[in-house]
Amino acid sequence: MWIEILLFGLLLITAVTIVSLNDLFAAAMLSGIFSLLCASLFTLMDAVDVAFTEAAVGAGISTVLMIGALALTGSRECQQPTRLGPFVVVLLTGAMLIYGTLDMPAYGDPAAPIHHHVAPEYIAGTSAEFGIPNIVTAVLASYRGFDTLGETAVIFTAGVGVMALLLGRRKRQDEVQVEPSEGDHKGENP
Amino acid sequence: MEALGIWNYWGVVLLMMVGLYTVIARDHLVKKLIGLGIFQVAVILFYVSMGKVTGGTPPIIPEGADGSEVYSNPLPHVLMLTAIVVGVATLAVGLALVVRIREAYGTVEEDELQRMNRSGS
Amino acid sequence: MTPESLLLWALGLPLAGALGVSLCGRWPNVREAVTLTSTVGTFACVLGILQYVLAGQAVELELVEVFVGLPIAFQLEPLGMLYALVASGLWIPTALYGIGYMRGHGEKNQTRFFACFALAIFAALGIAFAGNLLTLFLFYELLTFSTYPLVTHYGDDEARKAGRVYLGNLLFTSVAFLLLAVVTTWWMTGTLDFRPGGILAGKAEGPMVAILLGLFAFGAGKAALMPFHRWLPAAMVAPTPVSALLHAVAIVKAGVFTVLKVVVYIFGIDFLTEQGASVWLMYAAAFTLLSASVIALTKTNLKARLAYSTISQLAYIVLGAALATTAGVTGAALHIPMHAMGKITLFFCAGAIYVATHKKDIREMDGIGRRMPFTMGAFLIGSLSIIGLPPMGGAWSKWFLALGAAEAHMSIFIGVLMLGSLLSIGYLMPIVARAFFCRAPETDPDAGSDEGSDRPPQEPGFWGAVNEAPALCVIPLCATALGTVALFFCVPFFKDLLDLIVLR
Amino acid sequence: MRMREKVLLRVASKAFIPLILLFALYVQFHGDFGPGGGFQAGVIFAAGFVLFGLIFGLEALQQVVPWSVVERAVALGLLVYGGVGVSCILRGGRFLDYGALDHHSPMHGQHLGILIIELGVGLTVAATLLAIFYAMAGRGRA
Amino acid sequence: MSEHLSALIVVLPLLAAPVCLLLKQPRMVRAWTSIVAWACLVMAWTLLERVHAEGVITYSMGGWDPPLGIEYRLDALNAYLLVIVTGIASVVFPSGAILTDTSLPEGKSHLYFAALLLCLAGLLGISSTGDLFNVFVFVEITSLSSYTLISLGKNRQALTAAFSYLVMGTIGGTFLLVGIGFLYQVTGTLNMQDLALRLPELLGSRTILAGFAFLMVGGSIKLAVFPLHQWLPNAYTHAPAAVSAFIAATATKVSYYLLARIIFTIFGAAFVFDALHLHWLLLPLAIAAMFAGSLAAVFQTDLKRLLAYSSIAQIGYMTLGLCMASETGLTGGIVHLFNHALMKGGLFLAVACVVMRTGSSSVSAISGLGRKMPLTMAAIVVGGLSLIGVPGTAGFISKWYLVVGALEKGWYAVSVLILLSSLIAVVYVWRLVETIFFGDPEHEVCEVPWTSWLPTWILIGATLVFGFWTDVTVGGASAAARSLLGVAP
Repeated sequence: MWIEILLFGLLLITAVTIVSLNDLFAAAMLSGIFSLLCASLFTLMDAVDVAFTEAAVGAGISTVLMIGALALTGSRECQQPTRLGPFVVVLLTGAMLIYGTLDMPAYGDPAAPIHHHVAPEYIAGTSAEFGIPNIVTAVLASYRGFDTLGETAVIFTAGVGVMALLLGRRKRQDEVQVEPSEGDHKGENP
Repeated sequence: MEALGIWNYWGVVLLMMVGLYTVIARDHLVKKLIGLGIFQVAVILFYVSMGKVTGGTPPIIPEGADGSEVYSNPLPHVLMLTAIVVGVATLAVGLALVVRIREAYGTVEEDELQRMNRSGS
Repeated sequence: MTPESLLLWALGLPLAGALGVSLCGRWPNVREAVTLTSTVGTFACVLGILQYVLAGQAVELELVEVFVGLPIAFQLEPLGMLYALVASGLWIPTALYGIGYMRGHGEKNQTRFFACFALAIFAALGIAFAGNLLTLFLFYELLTFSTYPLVTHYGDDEARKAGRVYLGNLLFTSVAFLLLAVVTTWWMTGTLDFRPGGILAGKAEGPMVAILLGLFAFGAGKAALMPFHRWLPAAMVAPTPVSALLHAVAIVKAGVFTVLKVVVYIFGIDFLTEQGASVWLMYAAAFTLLSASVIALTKTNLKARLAYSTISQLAYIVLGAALATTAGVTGAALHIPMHAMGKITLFFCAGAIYVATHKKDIREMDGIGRRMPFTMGAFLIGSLSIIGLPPMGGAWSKWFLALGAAEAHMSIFIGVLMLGSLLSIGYLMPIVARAFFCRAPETDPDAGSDEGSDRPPQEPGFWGAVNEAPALCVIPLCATALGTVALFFCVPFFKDLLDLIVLR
Repeated sequence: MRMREKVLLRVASKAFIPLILLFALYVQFHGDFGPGGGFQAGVIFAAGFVLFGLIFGLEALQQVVPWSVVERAVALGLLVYGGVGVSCILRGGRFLDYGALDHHSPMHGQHLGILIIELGVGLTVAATLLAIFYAMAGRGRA
Repeated sequence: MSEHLSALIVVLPLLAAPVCLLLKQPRMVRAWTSIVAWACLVMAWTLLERVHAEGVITYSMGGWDPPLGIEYRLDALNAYLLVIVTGIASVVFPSGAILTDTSLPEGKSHLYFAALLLCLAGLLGISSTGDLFNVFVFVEITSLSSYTLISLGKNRQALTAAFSYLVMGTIGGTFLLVGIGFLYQVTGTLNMQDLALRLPELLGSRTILAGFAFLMVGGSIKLAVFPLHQWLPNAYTHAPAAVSAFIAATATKVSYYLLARIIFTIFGAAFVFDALHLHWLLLPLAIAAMFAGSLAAVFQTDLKRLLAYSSIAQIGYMTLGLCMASETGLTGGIVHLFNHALMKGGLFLAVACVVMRTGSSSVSAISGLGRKMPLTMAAIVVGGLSLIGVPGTAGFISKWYLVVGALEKGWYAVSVLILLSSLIAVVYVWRLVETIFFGDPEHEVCEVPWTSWLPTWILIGATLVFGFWTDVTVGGASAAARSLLGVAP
């Protein structure tokens, strides 16, 4: 339990640092670390598949994507004053969330309703109907296979979107071609 | 005790707030996307931590299981796999947009973009 | 033919006319032919229907059910019959006159003009034969929209502004008041059919009735009850045939007809009288009646003066409806054709004067009677009818109105009626007097301007001075002038028709 | 371009990339037993190629995996997944009811179905990520 | 085969999208997209017929019965919605104006059509699934594809518009996810019916309240309920006109459905309105939207933006029907959903025709085109009249039901406000009418080819037809309303 609290603390610190950093390359790197921390936390919470995925995606792909994008856009964020409005919104949301957590079952409580309604049938069914050890795979691929189809479609959609956005050149009259700053960490503020 | 029992949710809430704040308050578009990422990861944490059972093991049935084992809830894990995918997909599209915006405007700072749009239209 | 099919023909012909006109736009003569045939045909159909109504035969026709238990439906009944007769009958001279006027002026967009004209008549007949409030409202709005292009015919800024006032007033009143009233009625009674004796009795009481009546009375903005009368003078920018249509044939009559119909078939006059809900409306109508006449006195533009006279004459009808007595309703109903005939004559004359001399201002019309004897003679007859002197039709309606006031023990309104007639003498007679008895200014800039300029104006002799508008303008107005006289004598017929109205 | 001074890197990667791909395959097919599955495998697979591309340059990568292949693979993955579902219908089951794939032993049918759809997922994910990489890299030099 | 329809109607477009990438041939891709849309329409219609005949249709994906598996559940409301969405799609996709003012890379139009199909699939998925998390997945498919579609607009503002939509949309989606999580945590299920079963005894729980709040906010962001509407005007303005036509006519409708589903099916009107008194929050917002939207529309100089603001107002009307929570009110809201889809789709398509010819979507572009592009301009006028709610047009029908519903509730002021706000519509519509007929032409143009005006007129003509013949629209809507309220049909 204490190590989890520790990890949470680290997560928070990392998050705040990411937000306050102005050099976005560093921020991107840190977000990779953030994901790794999450992954380890997931492992502690018995979610090995999620941990694996988070590590591969968060620490791997997302970071690569972000750095690639930053290479094209420049990575220096110009300083700006902190605003009041967002604070209010965020505080309201946070208050609502906290309010919601108050009636939640305690962390790891075996008596929590979600452990007694649907999940047991999955656990029982997996060995009975599939005979494969990984319950998550069974649920993912078969019980909720349609979700996974949707998930694949989401990836496909993203692919289509990125291709439509970035492939080839278009005739767009009001497009000012700023030469992408190839990998310089300063970026420039035009 | 209850307050201690749900400490993890409060951690999650704090993370969400940080992420949300970044999205709303920051001008740099990539920074916004990073914020979105934090926001989503926080939600994933929330789900996963509700699936944890004290003394439970990962939902993978070992060899020669006699049915007495306690597994953590697999369903949130499954859902969150999907959520992670959604997150990265959104990030990809967002970054592609940012690249194009940069090419079209020469900047990725929201306030400047708004200024240019207002002057433009 | 069965009455149902006749009904459909009467509605379909104007619609077909509108289509035909818009299709034949390229060949003006064909287009005019189409217009005239549809006018005559429509009138024939309406006459054909008339016999069934006189026979007291109940004819109902249901087209499509829009809401559950609330169809687009038509029915025949005396009031509607009367209105239909007026609209379709006066369409013929108006069309003739319109052709003459538009050609005499060489107007543009004539096709659009005649198409919308036919459409407006279609809407008017729809209102006349409407079998329930929903249908009536539908055609009421159709009338508004189909006449908008007519009002803004010239398309210049003035016309555009007028169009805004026109549409603004009519739409605002109809949507904010009339529709609200209709929906409320539907919600309270669960039906919108026109039933003898009304449908509201027992469903609503107390102030609600008065409020509802107000919603209806002001909602029928075409009735130009003050303070929602501004659109009528504004619409004067339109070509004169349109003004004739507006004031005499279709539009304003649609307003008062709605009020009348609602009073008779939705509220029921007994219900109104026992609730005493319509008293305030009498006073409102009386106020409009008098103030409009007074304003008319101050106007020197001929059409504007006639417009205000229309407003006050409409108030007569509303007043008659508000009196909610047999004679009152009869008088109000009678006033529809009477005023229509008289007022259309006056507008034709105004138009003819404009075509012949390009004069709009009354002060310029000294001695014009010498030059346009037929026109001004007709004008005199029309005026007398409006004022309500025998042997013109107008006399009868006012007589019945006074009778109704007496029936309702509201003798004050007899006084109001008298005063109104006096005022109308005040704003109509001077024109005639100027025209006939004042000498024309020596050097008349406009004399012999366009038509008949071949003969010099100073040529001696009676006929020499005559310099009338084109025949297509003069013939209709003479016809309608004679019509006012004719109406005086065929009142018994109308009386029979109106006696068929089942008031209770 | 900069490959000359990166000999070490190239050698190392020459050794590593096959391992990465191998690991990807392991994750792909071991998903039923341990953590992992099509999605993770696809990510790792793509990562291997991306690494290759970063080190040996886009052209080299395009020789290995031509663009046309990538674009088709993106589509194929999803189609494979959907195809399994449809074939379940054709074989008299509900959509995605793998049990119907093998009437004799539904369990085997389930195994089969899971295997194939995981393949589809892996294919789409790997191809999509590669496509994104191509698009961005192409943007960089354009 | 027929019992699989409810699954196939979603799967078909979902799998048709990758096929576009394989076909690549622009002509073939276009044809393919249209064919798929038409097929979906046919399926949707058959489903609606069956629902009305046999009642609720359920379909358990993968043969796993709920709550284990994902259940597809079609009642009168879903089926009605499916018909709307597929109907709009099958008119918009084949339109000749589908590619106007897009900025696509050369030879990449197949990506555009793939995105369109994915958007369609997502919308259909949201509207037919009975599983909350599945809703989230399809919401994301829809959102991602619509970000793409919007970003393909001609001007660079399209990019920023798409980005801000992406940010707003993702926040909305994540809020939905949070809400779903809260509900899941206290009930242990994701199936809507199951939730509806288990929620009542838990309604006191603060977690449920918070979850409800997050679901509502998330849904309202997607629906662009005032004041969460800021993303909408830019998105509709800068997206390609045809895309605006499709999204404006369908996406908001589906989000509306989602809210209705959450309120009435999952939580139940009793909890939401009697216990929470949500209408005292929603009602002012709806009325504010009606007026703010229409007033803003009056001052716009761009046709698309004008229509976008009017959409906000129209969403206000629908929300109004929602918070009446009576059969008449809901019928009004749902039938307005249908009618508004028709008129907005038609109007945006007409604007697409204008852009096609004049290259601009500013109000001044249509000045004096009354004679030059008579069909398109007539479409704009008729659509405008329908927006006002003139009798004889579809708009009148829905307004009627809303007013009656307000009267039934005893909200007299509201019924007056509905009518007054529709008078504001007169102002902005008449601005267009005067520009069209009295303005002096700026462009020397001719009418668009039939491939472009025919789709426009199919939708506009439908608004006229459904202004009189209301068996389908009102009949379906009232059936849907009854099924929402749980009244036996």
